[in-house]
Amino acid sequence: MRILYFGWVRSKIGTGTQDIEVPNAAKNVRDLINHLSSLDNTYEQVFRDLTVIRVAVNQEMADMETLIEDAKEIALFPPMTGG
Amino acid sequence: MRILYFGWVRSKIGTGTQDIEVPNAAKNVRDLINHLSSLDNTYEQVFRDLTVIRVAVNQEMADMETLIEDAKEIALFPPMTGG
Amino acid sequence: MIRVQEEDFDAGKEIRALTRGKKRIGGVASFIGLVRESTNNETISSLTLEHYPGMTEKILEQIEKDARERWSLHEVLVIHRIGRMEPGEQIVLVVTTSAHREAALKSCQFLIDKLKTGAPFWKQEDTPKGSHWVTERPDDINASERWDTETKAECARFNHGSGDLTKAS
Amino acid sequence: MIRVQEEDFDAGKEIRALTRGKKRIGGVASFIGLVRESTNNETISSLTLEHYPGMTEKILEQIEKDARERWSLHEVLVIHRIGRMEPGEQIVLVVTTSAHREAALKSCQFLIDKLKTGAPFWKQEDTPKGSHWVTERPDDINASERWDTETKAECARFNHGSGDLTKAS
Repeated sequence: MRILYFGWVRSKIGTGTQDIEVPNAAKNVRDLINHLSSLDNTYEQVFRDLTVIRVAVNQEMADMETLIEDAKEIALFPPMTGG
Repeated sequence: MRILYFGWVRSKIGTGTQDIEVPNAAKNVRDLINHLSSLDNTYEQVFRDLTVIRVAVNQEMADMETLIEDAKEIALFPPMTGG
Repeated sequence: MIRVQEEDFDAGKEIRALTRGKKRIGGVASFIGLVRESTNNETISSLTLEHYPGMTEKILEQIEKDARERWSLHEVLVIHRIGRMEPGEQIVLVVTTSAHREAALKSCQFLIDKLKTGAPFWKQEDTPKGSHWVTERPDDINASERWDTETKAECARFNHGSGDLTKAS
Repeated sequence: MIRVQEEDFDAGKEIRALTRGKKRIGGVASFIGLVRESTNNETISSLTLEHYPGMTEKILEQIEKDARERWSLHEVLVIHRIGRMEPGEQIVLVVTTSAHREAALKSCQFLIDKLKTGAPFWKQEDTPKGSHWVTERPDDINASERWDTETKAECARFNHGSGDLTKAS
């Protein structure tokens, strides 16, 4: 599965794109994030406070409970600051 | 005293500027208009309905009761339609 | 800044001149009014605008002053054309600038709302059936009056960066 | 129309292209966002904007669609720049056009309010003390959310000329 990072999430993780094998047990975004946090201390730090993390699944805004079964692309990022 | 007309008031009266001798008894704008209306049938028609007439005395918005003693310039016109 | 003129204007050029080198401006709002080809299902062949020279400038300056009392603004520009114009031509330009967008956008709307019924301009429309003077629209009166009932405290809510502005030279 | 680009834009040229020959447009509202030289008393040497290619365009198109459901609009243009910009440079342009000014001005504000916190852009500021990511402003969240509590009936009040628009080709 393709995971994208933007903003300070990207800065801290050190890359904007990763292709990751997601375990079958990871049903929703929260499960995916828990899986990432279990892999590496950096993820654990970035995703410690999920209130500052926004998520898009297949380029549509989603939340931690959104199912990821049909996801091709999941993006994790801070609140948006355009304009 | 210089009297200015704009919009349809000017069109109907047929001129945009008049220098007029105002009788001493004319204290306010209403008196001035009554004086004009007494002079000529055209004025009488133009000023029959004063709800559609706006007035400026010395280039400041005024009303029918505004005193005209110190007036150099009085303008009579319909509601403004700028922009 | 107020300008009443017969000539057309270039909104982009005016905005550039107004903001050039002013690096404290974060938002530029503008409004351009155009002559439409029809109103109330009637074809307009041209529009002629007359005004009250001298008073027009005074009134527009007062409206700009009122806007500056309500919002923290940097540059303000109002250009109002007079004379004969055809459909598609520009009639009026209002540009407001501020540190933040809310003050710029609100004050832009304030200025155009106020000058519609409060500045001494009169429009005459030429149609295939003849010419007539435009009457004031109740919506325009309402749009102007709503600003008088809105308290200044309400405006102050949108009024960011006033501290910055005070320090401006 | 939505454009996301690195290049600067010419607001006047864009407005002219958008309105040329469209003689049913009576009002053009626009907003330009600029890079300020300082925020929160901190000097900004440059701003870098990153975005989510693909999703950005989808979101902006949806915001335009939402605006068109609320107001009767003719042309709509949003240009959002990405990459590195210096103080005084233009970041974003929003242009809305309608038969009447109220729809143009309101929808312009709606579009800029919505894209501030709803479109996938992220700003990084470079200052003499180093770089940092910009955090979202509570005022921006409020400005976006007020549109959701405002009913569409409220918007319809400002929504003139919809009859005309239906007849447009």
